Amino acid sequence: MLDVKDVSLSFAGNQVLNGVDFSVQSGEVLGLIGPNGAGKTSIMNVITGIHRPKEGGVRFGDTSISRLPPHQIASMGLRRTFQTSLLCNGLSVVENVMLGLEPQNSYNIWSALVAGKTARAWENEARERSMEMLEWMGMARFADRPGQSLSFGQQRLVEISRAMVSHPDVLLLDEPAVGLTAPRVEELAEKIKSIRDNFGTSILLIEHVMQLVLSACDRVVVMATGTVIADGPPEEVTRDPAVIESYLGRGYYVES
Amino acid sequence: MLSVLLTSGIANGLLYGLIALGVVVLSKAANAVNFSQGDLMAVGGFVSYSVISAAGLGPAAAIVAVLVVSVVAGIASFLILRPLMKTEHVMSLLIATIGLSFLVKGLIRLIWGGQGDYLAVPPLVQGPPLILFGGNVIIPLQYLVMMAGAAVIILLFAAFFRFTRLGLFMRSVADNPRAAQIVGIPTQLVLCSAMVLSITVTAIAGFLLAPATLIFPDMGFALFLKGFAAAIIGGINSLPGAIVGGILLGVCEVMVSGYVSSSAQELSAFVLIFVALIFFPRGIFGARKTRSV
Amino acid sequence: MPEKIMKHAKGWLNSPVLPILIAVLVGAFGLTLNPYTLFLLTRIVIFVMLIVGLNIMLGYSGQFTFAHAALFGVGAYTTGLLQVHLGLPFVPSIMFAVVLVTAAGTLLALPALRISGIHLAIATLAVAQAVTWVLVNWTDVTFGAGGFRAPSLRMFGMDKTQTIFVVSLVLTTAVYLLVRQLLTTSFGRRFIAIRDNQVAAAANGVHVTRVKAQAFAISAAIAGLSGGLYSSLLGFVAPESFNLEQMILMKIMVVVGGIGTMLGSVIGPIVVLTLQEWLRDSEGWLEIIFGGMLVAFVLFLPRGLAPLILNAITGKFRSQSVDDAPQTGQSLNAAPSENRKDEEAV
Amino acid sequence: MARPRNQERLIINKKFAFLAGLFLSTLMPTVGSAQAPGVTEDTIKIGTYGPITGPYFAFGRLTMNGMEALFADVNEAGGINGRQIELVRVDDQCDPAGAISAVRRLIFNEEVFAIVGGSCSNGVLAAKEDIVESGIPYINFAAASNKISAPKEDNIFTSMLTSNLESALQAQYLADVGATSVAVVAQHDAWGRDRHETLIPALEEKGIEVVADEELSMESNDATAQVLRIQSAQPDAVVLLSYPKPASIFLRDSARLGFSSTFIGTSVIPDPVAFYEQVAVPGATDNFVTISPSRHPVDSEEAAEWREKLVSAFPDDTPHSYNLYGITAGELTVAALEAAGEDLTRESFIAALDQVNALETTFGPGTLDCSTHQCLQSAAWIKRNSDGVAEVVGTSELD
Repeated sequence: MLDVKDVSLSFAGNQVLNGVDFSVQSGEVLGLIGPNGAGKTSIMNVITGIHRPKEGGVRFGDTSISRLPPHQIASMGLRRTFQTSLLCNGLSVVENVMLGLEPQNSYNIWSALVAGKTARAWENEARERSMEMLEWMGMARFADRPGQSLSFGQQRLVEISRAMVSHPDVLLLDEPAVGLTAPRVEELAEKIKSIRDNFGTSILLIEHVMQLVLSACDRVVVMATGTVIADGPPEEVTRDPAVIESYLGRGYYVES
Repeated sequence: MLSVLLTSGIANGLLYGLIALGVVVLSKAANAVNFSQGDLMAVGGFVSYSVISAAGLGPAAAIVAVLVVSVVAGIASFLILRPLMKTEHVMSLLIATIGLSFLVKGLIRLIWGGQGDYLAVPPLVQGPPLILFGGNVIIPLQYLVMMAGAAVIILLFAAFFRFTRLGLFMRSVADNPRAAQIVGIPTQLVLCSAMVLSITVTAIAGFLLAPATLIFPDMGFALFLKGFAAAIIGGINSLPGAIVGGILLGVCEVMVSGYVSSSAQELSAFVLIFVALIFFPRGIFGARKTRSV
Repeated sequence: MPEKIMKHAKGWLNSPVLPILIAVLVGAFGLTLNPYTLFLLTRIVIFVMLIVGLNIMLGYSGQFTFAHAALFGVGAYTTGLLQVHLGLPFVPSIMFAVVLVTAAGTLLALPALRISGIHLAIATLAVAQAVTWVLVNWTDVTFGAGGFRAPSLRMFGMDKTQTIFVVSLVLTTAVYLLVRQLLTTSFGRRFIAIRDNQVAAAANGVHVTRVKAQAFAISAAIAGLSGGLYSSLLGFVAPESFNLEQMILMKIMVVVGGIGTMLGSVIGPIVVLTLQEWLRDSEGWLEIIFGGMLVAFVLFLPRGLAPLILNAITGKFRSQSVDDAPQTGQSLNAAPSENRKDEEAV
Repeated sequence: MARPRNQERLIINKKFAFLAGLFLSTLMPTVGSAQAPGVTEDTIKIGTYGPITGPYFAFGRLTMNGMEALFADVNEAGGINGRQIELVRVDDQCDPAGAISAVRRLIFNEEVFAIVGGSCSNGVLAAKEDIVESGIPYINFAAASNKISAPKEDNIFTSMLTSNLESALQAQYLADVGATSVAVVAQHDAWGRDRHETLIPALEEKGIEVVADEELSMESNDATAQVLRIQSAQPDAVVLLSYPKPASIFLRDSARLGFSSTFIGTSVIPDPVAFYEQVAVPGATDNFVTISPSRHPVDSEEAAEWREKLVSAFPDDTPHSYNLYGITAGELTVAALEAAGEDLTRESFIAALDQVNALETTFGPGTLDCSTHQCLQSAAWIKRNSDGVAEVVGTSELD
């Protein structure tokens, strides 16, 4: 589905990624974990076209996407959320979600200026689909509120709705559980699994909260200092001595 | 002809460089741009006019007066702009300083407006120009004073940033404001001193410039724009870059004027600003700064 | 029950009826005025159009430019010069001016693709100064710094001020309604999205480059149109009508009215131009008052007068602490949030 | 007799008048009266406009000050045919839109009898159509563009030396001193352009070659390149078409680079002594001679009386040559008002202006003759002499 092949990236002489290699299979939830500075967000930025890799490439289905601009990658059906919630403050919740449908939007400016038939039809449809998505997420009652007035976790759900409204093939989530309490994390894990089950979307999940990783992911890739150090089912990976050494810490296995 | 043009370009460029220093100090410590800087430079010129021409005192008194006025103006600007001196308010700050620029210009006109259209400040030193290399290089004494003043200010700056605690604080606030705050650096004090320092150096530039030109309330903005361009060319966060950028701009202007056409002189500065911003936004000495998303 | 009334009122506010009604009333009132007062009113009407366009750039899509006065000027010059040099009538001249300024504005979007914020502000400022330089130095075509007499439009047996007043009022109302409509669609959402967060917008499939170019183009087209009208109102086109001072005046209008609001684009020019006229004999206080006003608005009323007025109209009193405090995030680039929907009314 | 010194009150009143005017006066029909607009039994309302504030205030405010001082004198002496002159000032900030609005305000809201004002050529040109259409008598007191008063309009007069006359007089002077090649340094704003456009043909007409044509902007602090270029062209004389600031920079750099020539100034540098102080380099202005629409410099013996009056009426403003141009305009206005007689109408005032043909004024270099509506046809040449005093070295009129 999504193949990351030998990706290297450096900033100002600083090697951030060094031959990263993994792939997301169709319909799976893949966790990507690792210590801070391991290059997790960087790899996500490479996949979504924000950074261009120095070497290697990313294939999405049969096409190479590592030279495409972000908006084009998004319109191919590959969406993401960000570590810090990036809702647009000037837009209401439902409008934020409607933004997720932009690539499908085809009406021209003249139609928009005079509220022509195509524009109205598209707007209505987009609003309907966005409301459906919000309802599915349980966020419909906030539809007309400004994004900022929501809590952190709620904003995250809106952001996921925005990424999911176009029913993409791949969803990339960058630390969605940051700042959530344990019961909320459990809810989020359920949500993520049901997204996969309902929409058939493959999910790449970057996360530090192991509770979420363990309960949501089918498989886990572990990164450290710009390379992949382990790849496998969660139970297996968390027992890997290299992973415990570099990321989880010696006490981890005993605790869980 | 070339050598004469070069000297005058360098002398003018040093002046741009001084204004650029003010731009850089503020940008380095507070990540801000102050549009009223040029007008405060004009204030420096007018204060030295009042002290030297009107009150008949010497240049030393003028320096003291300019320093006092610029420190007061700096603290006042800081107090007014304090709520906006955060990275996320950069554009609001810019607009507010445009307002300040209007305000300062209006005040200049109110105070000095009736005293004539263009005011002259007598030269700090009298005497024939310095003639070097058999007349190939002619440097008026005022330019020498300007160069010396610029050199002193640059040295003071370098020492300040290298050896004083406040200078160190400023550098760290510029690098990472949040971290600086956490480790207990008095951020507000640093921002305030950056503002004061920026305005002081600009006002001193005004004091140095005043005898070399005629002063009028609207003189500030064009000079600020040139100073800003110099700062960009040199790399917005580099102190030596500001001076080098200023000299480059000054030389470029005078060369275009001398060898192309004097009517293209003004245009050359704008073209240089534009090209520098678009193609070399980090400037010559600019530190590489990865852009945060 | 009150909510239902509110909703009803909102719907009515959002329909084109109210602006048209206001425009008709202003038109009827304007035609009774003497040439002096009508001149002031027409100037306000033309500036409302200009500021509606400028607000798309500054307020909605967050592109901080200084070149708008220059674009306004190119519109005025093109309209006037085509009539003077080629003897074209007013209508084709102004149409060509709109096309030319739109093209120029779109070109101006190119630097905006590479730089933003203060750098963009200064780069566009340099462009604006360069345009002024061309207007002053290309004497064969532009008549240089001394300006030139532009023909005034006369129609329907009205005098020149009345004609340009009626034409400007009609066009301004049309531009206002069209832009208001545009901003409620995808186009408006995309502008706001690139203002609030370019990266997030791109990650959701918004073509940032294209949207920026669109914002610049639409904004420039409006500047060209209003510039053409202004040339006819003044009957005299000279570089100083479009210099940096004028640009700053425009910024003051945007900030005072309310950045990123439609109502603000109307209120700003009314307040600023009336004040300017009123302070004509204030012997030097104008600069101080305008400067102080700009600082005060940015500090204490970053969203301008529009939200205040809307609250007064709708009688909605929100808790001050939540709503009127500067928002976290870029207060000017991104302030209006809850009120945005309401502000599209009127 | 009260001098119009209560300016503050006047301003407040005007503000109310403005608001009232904006909302009321236009709705009310003007009360018909036998008197001409702006004229009552005992007052004549004269309007003036120009930059009172902003960068160009000197051309407006100071000229107005001179005129106001003169009117105060006339009022003190009993006025004109028993009528006191009231002066209404409006600031146009040297901006075309501001000038249109100022002129319309004077005509339609203040309803003045005549306008004596205008300092920025572009502003006056923008407002010209309104002035012509309304038929109000207008005397331009400080704007220099020839296009204001030529071609001749019935109601437009000028008491300022127009740019084409000034250029012609400069060319004539240069021909008289035997110059065959000349360099021009101009600032390229509206004012400088206007001079440039008239000077070049005037020089050509006299057979004088323009060997260098340089630009020096208001913002420049350095004229090295310009001086070097002109120096290498070796002109007999240099004409400085610029404000005092660029001109003084040019002369300083000339002195520094050892370039000397005959330097000719324009009427914006009418006072060579003040200019000498601005240049502030000993000897730099030794070969500088300037043209002035005023016979005596402002700090001369002859102007002492007026200096005193100006300082006491306008303590915030330093006396300036522009005050004197205002006095000339005021004297022309007063003379024509007196000649128009008891039964004052706009028509009779215009007719009286038309008949002015040999009016002696305090500061005019020659007599005023309004037959072409460009009333001032002469200029004085002024130089700073070796004693440091401004000295009139001659007056010239067009042949």
